[in-house]
Amino acid sequence: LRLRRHPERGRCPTGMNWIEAAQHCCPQCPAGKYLSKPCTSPENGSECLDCPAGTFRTQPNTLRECQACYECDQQAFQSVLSNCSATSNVVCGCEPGRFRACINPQCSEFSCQKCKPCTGRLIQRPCLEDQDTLCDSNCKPDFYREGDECRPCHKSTLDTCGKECQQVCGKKNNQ
Amino acid sequence: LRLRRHPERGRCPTGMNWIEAAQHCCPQCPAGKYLSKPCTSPENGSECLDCPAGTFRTQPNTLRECQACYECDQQAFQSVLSNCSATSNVVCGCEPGRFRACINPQCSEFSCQKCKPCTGRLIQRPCLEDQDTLCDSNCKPDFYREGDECRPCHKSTLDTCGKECQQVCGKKNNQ
Amino acid sequence: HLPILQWEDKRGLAFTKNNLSYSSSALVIPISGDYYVYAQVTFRGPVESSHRASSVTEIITKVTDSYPEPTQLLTGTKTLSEHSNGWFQPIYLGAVVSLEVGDKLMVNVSDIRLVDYTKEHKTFFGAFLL
Amino acid sequence: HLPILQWEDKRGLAFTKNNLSYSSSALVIPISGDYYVYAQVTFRGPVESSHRASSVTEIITKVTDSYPEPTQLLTGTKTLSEHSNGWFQPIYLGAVVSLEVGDKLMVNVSDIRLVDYTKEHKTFFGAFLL
Amino acid sequence: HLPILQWEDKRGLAFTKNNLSYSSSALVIPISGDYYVYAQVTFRGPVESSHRASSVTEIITKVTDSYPEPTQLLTGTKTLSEHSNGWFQPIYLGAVVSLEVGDKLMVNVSDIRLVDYTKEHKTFFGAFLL
Repeated sequence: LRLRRHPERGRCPTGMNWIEAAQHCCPQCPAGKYLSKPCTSPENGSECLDCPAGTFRTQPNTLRECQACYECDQQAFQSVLSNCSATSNVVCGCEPGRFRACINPQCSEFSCQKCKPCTGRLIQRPCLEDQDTLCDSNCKPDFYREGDECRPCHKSTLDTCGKECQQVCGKKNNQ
Repeated sequence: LRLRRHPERGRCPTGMNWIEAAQHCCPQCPAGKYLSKPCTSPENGSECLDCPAGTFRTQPNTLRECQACYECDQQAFQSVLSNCSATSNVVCGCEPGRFRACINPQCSEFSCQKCKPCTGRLIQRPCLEDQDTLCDSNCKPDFYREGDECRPCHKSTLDTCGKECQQVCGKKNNQ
Repeated sequence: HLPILQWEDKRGLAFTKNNLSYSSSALVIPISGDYYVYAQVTFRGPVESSHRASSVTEIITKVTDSYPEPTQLLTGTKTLSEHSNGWFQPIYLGAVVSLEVGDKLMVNVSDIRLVDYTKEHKTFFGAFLL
Repeated sequence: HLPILQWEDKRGLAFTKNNLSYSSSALVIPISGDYYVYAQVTFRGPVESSHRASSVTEIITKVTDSYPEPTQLLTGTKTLSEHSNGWFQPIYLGAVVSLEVGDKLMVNVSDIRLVDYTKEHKTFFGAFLL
Repeated sequence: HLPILQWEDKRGLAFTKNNLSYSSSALVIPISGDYYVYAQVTFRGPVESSHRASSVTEIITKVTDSYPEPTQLLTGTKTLSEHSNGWFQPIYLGAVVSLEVGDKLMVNVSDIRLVDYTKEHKTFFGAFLL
């Protein structure tokens, strides 16, 4: 049996981390701070400083620096949902009228695409944060289909417009 | 007032550069040459050698080597407009019958595209160094339009060819 | 000249040591010698104001008192294929170059609006003495 | 978290020295200091089971006793243009990072099925102390 | 074997030192040890004579007296999407390899006509002892 004078690396009581340089465990600094000077011995405290502006730590730690905040991609129409604080990274969303189109499976990279306007159609489901508007498949009353677009009926063009338009817009007039 | 025995780094009279290794200013070597040995003191001259073949310097300098000449991209139909000299880099253009299609905004990277032949059309503006030929939108006399091409009229095929060709080519015969 | 990128040199993963210092967008060389210089720029688009970019370019340049013009040390140029929605394109460059004390190293890009500056581990720049 | 790549550390071109050791998918740092860390992953597809991958990502992460979450050190993200038949896409990352003894370095990827693990010279990972 | 690239070793940014020498297309290793070896090749096209290249490949190989065949140390392979007019594709490779005195390092490419040899800062090759 070999009495272990010091716990080996990594065997620290909860709330404490092994400090290699000091060869003993030290209390963790709380979230929002970083370890500026390790404790002189496990019994007394570690010297912790606040994360400088633009950096953060979400967890208790014995790290020598804080993580740099991400930035929202203004040029790609992202907006700040919540600012970076000492204990949390920035959270980015999309500007109004746009939704998040994920580029990677975890959606940590996304572009802000314009929501479909559904001109001439009823809106089945409005544009959500991460989903485009869902338009009704057929056209609203007084709109006729042309390709995959819905066009408003115009009295002036009634006689010259195509078959589809005649059918939809014409009927209304001679009732 | 502190008498400056040596000008600090970077404060050399015009025509001279600070030489860190020698800790004093030295005269610049003229364009087309490079500094092989710095002056022993600001008063006497620097030792300058000609840029070896295939290298150049366009400006007076105290650099220890000359810049390697670029090469024209023969395989991509570039041609040499002016050769590399001791004082100027090579200048590349396109072989006859081709024009410069820029790949980046500064056009330092470009590919040599074939000039449009404008078969069957009048040439509005000939092919320039950096612009394709501009063809007239309608066909020359004795040519009829098919899609966006102009085809010559042939007596032999006159009766079998399409409406457009009949119109253009037919008229000429029965006048 | 092409736009020059600015860098964070203190916060997060960034640091400078052995008096290799950073000032006004450039790494300043403290001692003459051979350095391994590297940089990665992640480009992303499309971005509204920018016309349809057909290529992106990253260049590591050297500015020195001994020559009035910057020298291009390393260049990465990539053409972009058509992308309706978002695209990403990282370019990494690295090589050994001989530098003199006082030389300044900078990173130029073809279009600064296409640079993804949002995360420090996607776009970075550094050098070390051999 | 993203899947972690496993590596061969003895056979072929692989080796570890100066007690930089490899265990359970991670390079373990023996002495605190500045390291040049690098990795290349060659991605390839399409692969049957994987849906139409629209992008690939490689991340070098650090795990440390001093923090409960991994830190992303270097990231390479590339969108893929439509490829009916086979495609290849290498991503190389490399930079200097300050590491403490005991820190663990790992490589994460967006989709492990898209990694070309067939040849040791196409996908590799390493670090050296400056 | 794939065509071998030839390199300029004296003029412009090129240099060799610590008797790491260059002869007949190869870097010759003067002392056994671990080297960080790197190379970037910028490919460009289309080029008339070449059929429609569907991919480009760069390989750093080692030739040694102790083995009759070259060993592939590092490989970068990239498929090309359709490009009517000009395209550019840089491939960077770099890693630590153990080399013996007398070993020769070379760079092979899939199609030498697609290599952009026009500017020294676009295509380069080097190594340094750790």
